[in-house]
Amino acid sequence: MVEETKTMRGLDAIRLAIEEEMERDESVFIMGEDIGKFGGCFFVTEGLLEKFGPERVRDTPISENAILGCAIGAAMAGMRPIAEIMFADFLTVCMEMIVNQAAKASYMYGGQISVPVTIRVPFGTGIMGAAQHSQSFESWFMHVPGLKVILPSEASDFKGLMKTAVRDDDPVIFFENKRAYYLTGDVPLDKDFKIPFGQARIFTEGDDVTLVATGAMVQESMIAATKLTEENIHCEVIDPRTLVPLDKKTILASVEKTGKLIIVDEGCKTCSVSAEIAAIVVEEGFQYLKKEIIRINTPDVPIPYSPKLEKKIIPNAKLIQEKIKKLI
Amino acid sequence: MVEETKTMRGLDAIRLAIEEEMERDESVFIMGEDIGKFGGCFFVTEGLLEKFGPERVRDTPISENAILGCAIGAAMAGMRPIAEIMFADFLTVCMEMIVNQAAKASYMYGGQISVPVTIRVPFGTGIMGAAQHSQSFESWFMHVPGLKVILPSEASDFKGLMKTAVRDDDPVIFFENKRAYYLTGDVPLDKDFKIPFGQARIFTEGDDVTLVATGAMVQESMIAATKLTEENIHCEVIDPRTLVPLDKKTILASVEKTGKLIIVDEGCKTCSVSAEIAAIVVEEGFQYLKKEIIRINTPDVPIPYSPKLEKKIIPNAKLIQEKIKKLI
Amino acid sequence: MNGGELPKELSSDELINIYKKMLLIRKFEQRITKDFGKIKSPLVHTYTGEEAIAVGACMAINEDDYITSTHRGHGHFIAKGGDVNSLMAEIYGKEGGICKGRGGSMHVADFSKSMLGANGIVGAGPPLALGVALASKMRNEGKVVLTFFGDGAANQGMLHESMNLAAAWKLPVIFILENNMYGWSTPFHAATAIKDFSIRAQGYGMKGFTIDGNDVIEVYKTIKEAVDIARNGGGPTLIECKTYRWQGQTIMDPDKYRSPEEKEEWKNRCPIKAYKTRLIRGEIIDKVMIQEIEEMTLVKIDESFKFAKENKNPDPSTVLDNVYKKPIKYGGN
Amino acid sequence: MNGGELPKELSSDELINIYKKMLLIRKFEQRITKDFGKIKSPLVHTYTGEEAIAVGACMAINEDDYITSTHRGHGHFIAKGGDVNSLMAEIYGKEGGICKGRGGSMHVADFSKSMLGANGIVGAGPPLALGVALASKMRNEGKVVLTFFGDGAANQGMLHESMNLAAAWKLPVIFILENNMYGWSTPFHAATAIKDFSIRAQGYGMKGFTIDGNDVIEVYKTIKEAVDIARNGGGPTLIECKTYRWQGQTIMDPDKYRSPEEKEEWKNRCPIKAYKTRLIRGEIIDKVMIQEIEEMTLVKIDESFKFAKENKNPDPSTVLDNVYKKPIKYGGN
Ligand SMILES: Cc1ncc(C[n+]2csc(CCOP(=O)(O)OP(=O)(O)O)c2C)c(N)n1
Ligand SMILES: Cc1ncc(C[n+]2csc(CCOP(=O)(O)OP(=O)(O)O)c2C)c(N)n1
Ligand SMILES: [Mg+2]
Ligand SMILES: [Mg+2]
Repeated sequence: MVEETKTMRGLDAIRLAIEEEMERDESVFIMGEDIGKFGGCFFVTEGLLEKFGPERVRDTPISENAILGCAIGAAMAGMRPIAEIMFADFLTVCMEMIVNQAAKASYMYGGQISVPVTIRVPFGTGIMGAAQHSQSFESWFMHVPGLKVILPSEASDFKGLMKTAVRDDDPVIFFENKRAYYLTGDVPLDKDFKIPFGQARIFTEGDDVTLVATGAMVQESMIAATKLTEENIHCEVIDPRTLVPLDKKTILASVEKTGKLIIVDEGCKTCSVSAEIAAIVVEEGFQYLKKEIIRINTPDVPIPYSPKLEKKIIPNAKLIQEKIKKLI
Repeated sequence: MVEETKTMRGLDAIRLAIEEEMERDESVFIMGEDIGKFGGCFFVTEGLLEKFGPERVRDTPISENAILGCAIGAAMAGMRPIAEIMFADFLTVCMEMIVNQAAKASYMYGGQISVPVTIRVPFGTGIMGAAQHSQSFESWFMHVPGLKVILPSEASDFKGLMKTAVRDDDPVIFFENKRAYYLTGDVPLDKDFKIPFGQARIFTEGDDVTLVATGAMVQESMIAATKLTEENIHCEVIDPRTLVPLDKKTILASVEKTGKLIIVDEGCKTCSVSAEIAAIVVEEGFQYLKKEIIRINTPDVPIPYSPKLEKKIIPNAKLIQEKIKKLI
Repeated sequence: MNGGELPKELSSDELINIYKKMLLIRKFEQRITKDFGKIKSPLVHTYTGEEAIAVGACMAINEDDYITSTHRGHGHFIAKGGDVNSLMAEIYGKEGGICKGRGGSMHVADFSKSMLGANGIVGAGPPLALGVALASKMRNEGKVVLTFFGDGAANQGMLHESMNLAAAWKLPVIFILENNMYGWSTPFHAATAIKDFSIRAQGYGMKGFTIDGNDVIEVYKTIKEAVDIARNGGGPTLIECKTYRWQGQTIMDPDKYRSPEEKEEWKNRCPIKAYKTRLIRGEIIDKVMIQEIEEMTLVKIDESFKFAKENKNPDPSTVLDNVYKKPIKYGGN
Repeated sequence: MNGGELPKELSSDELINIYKKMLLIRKFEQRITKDFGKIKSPLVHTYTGEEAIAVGACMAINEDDYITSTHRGHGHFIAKGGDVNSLMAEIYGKEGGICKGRGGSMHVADFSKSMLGANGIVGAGPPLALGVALASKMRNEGKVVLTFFGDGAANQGMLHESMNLAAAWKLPVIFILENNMYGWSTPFHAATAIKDFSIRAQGYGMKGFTIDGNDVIEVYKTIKEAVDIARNGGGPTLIECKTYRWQGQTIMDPDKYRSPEEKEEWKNRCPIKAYKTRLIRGEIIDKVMIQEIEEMTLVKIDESFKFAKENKNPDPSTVLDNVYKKPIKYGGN
């Protein structure tokens, strides 16, 4: 049996997943700022209002705590809401509902309930968003037990992981990389195509160095890796895809093979995702390491507006290539 | 010249620093919930209202964004406000003002201004605070460029670092460990006693293993270290005291000497302070490492109410001892 | 003014039940206070003096209607029909507690009774109430949600967002503001420039009332009216109940910021005593029954205390349970 | 209703200046829109159609009084006397921009003019305004703060906290709500159940007004009244100015959610045209002067465009400057 696929952009894959889940399950609905008539700031939800009507595709006031409180409360009452926060940068105004409510309800109420909410959040650089429309905050949420933290980099993963998120019984924060929105890929049309949480994806295999990358950095890493095959350097590029739970096994197995690890991550360096992965590997895979672990991050600086400046700080294929060659 | 000191608790040392700074500089004032007549939830600000009056010791409504916005705005206008958020757990309701405003103003406005605000935040376990009154969020703020992140563990450091914080021109978030509040120490009475940011403190020297610890974990580490000298195991216990800027040099120098590193940290493990320190050392001090780096953290779980349960998850001297012996 | 006729639509049993519940809360909190040294948690907030609000409000709804609560949640829990034994055990951090000792006083919840939880974050209940109300609305269940919060919470941004959204979407939420005159040590008139919070209702396009929160019948009637509106699709109402907490903010609070005179004055306006007088005047109960109820209540409290005391501490080996519905491997462990 | 007498206390020069400033904003935004392909940022919001608010409001304060702004900040920047060249250069991300190309359109600020910055976070300006006002009050400087925000922002929790605190502490803040009928694509009446936001003022114990935001003189007069109250210790005021943005939410917005009829209707109520008519009727200016002003304005805009175009891009080697006042060693680098 050949699996039927269609080529589409990341953002179309998300839309498809949401649409299919809303068709499948009446308790799924979506809410957020300008997601209805306008179709969402990045047009991810375009057409859903027309299809499902205003009861299930809800435009909200600019009240992020109310949006998330409403979604979380509805989840407590048995619905499966999907809530959008327009930019990750605005999570600052509604951390409370995610961190102290959704993440903790199951535990602090002694397992009486679970909170099947999915919180969608576009993040990252690339649109001249400057300091307040470009940030990557995923490591904050990895630090909050009770949440599942998802971060796909590619269209079919967007679809498969979004479907798993919606059907999951725990609160899921689903980070959508802005640059990955516009990358196209072949997406299975199967309405039950799901990707389990906790399984990394190996984009390409190699023996010389392990590259762990997330979001837009996966593509940059792949460009670097492809280029380096010309010099007979073979990278293994791994995208964890889900940060909580994290597929340590695949990463450690790769480092066992290569002995060298580089982590590429768009977040500001200190206390970013890359720190956690480096720490896991030096803690649990020290014996495999032949060299220091290299983290390639955006440095600790607010994102500047000028594209010339932004380009200077965001890791790219060229920088990754250089670092690989230096390490080897 | 003998330096005059007085024995006092951590919380008294903070009060002393604030009092001296308010006496010294008219532009220093303090605001927060119940810090005036009540003297603060942990009685840190007791007596200040009587001494400085309600203009400079301001009880606020339960409006954390307004509290911080007000403090940050006043700092932009040239004041040196100290704002208290009653528990670190409530930072979730006011991340916006810290992360997108205070931290970024200097950079995103092209260096036109700086924001000399000090944000005081009690944190940590030990008072049966359960899931929403016990958290350690310092790693979140290390991930936000533009902030300075301070976390003393001992009375004289509380005083010296608080004074530096108040006089610093950048936004400072000052984490006050609840258990450290009640530890006594000898505190210099010199009104200009300041401790520079970015200098770790070596609590005890040793050749066998480096222990980096923060907050309440410093005392636990010291108990473990002292105990182990009986078995002729010598730990070097280091408290970074300031997390941004972080004194990497002292940590790396110690690991160069010992070849072994354990990090003890009250925050939930994933993406905590310990991850960053482990990552720095495996990146910049790999050649010194003889063994894996061990992180001793609270596991990834909301803090439970029952003391029996809480005790089970918070790292203590006994656990530290065990881990040291295993590593050696 | 705590007086007037007793409502005709309530049976004698129901009227007596109101009394029993208020008394149960009172005695429960007194017991907690007395045994405070054994609880050890500084973060226990009692509802003493405010009993009429929770009890009057919960009388006005059905069993399957929802409530959200605050850090001061024992009264709401009992009023909504939660089990006193598991409440007491929770406050003592025992395995038989309603949250298995994980939550404690600030997180008591009984989802089987549609009591959606006390909450340690001031102002965090109302946003959650929106969602429960929306779910009810989307499924045409006709259920309403009462969301309790304090005068201090009223100045939290989350409240504003919640009231606005509830009104814009006509959600069946009743906002019950328990104005006990203080947010911790701060008198409400120092935290806001207004006298009655109910005036804020207009700013959202809903009705608002300020009532005597110590008059259980007035509370009942007003909430009932609001519930009827909500059930009929008329959206939310804001009801400010003026009251007073007799004890400190927490059971450890030295409570020096309030004058003895002020406290005395409010104790004279005891909601339970006033209601008892009305029941007697209305010939619903007599001295003998009062005595009986008092004794039964104390027995119940004693039993719950015994239950809590004899109950096991949670097993430390289960400490990682329930972080997720099914255990997952943590990233860093 | 845009008409009536021109205020006596304003000189002809001042009256003409109002016109000039409104026109400068209009022409600036038109130029930005025209050159949009060159700017490349999707996140540029124009003030076209709303000019009367910023200009009328800033006429009512002194040079050293403060303002905070929004994501739609060009108009506020110009009205407060900011330099047009460095504004244009900033939007083009150049080193000569007012924020050295670090901020861009959403962060234009001129602290030397007490213009405390545009802000990319909806509702984040008002909390900051509190602090500036408090500083002014504590130092007895008598300065006031105008804080601009939109109808969308009005439903943000931060607004609530800010209005309440300002009123409780009688801070010299004027809350200026620019109700342009939409928060992005969402009509304000879908986001709230009220018609006029000014009704919310009562809920904080302050005065509130709803006025025609397209009548620059009405804006000026109302703000002036509020400023006088604030300067005299009377605390804050909320002023809702009804207006309309002529263009999409951002310069990239296809703007399909608003009808052509609605847009047309509001264009007929152009604040600049209406004011021009009044000036002519009041014999403050004539056709020749109008022509001159128009030409001067275009020259100014051309110059600013030239300035921006010829200005250097920021030097990438300086990208880490100004994160802190003095460079520190970063933790992880
Ligand atoms: C967001 C937040 N801020 C502050 C606190 C600390 N706190 C707990 S109770 C309380 C006072 C609450 O006052 P009110 O809402 O009037 O309720 P009451 O205690 O009077 O019942 C405060 C400040 C908190 N728990 N959450
Ligand atoms: C906290 C936050 N939420 C959402 C956004 C995205 N956003 C930017 S402008 C805007 C609409 C704002 O509407 P309004 O306040 O009426 O101002 P207007 O654009 O109409 O001037 C939205 C939703 C944001 N920048 N910040
Ligand atoms: Mg209160
Ligand atoms: Mg608007």
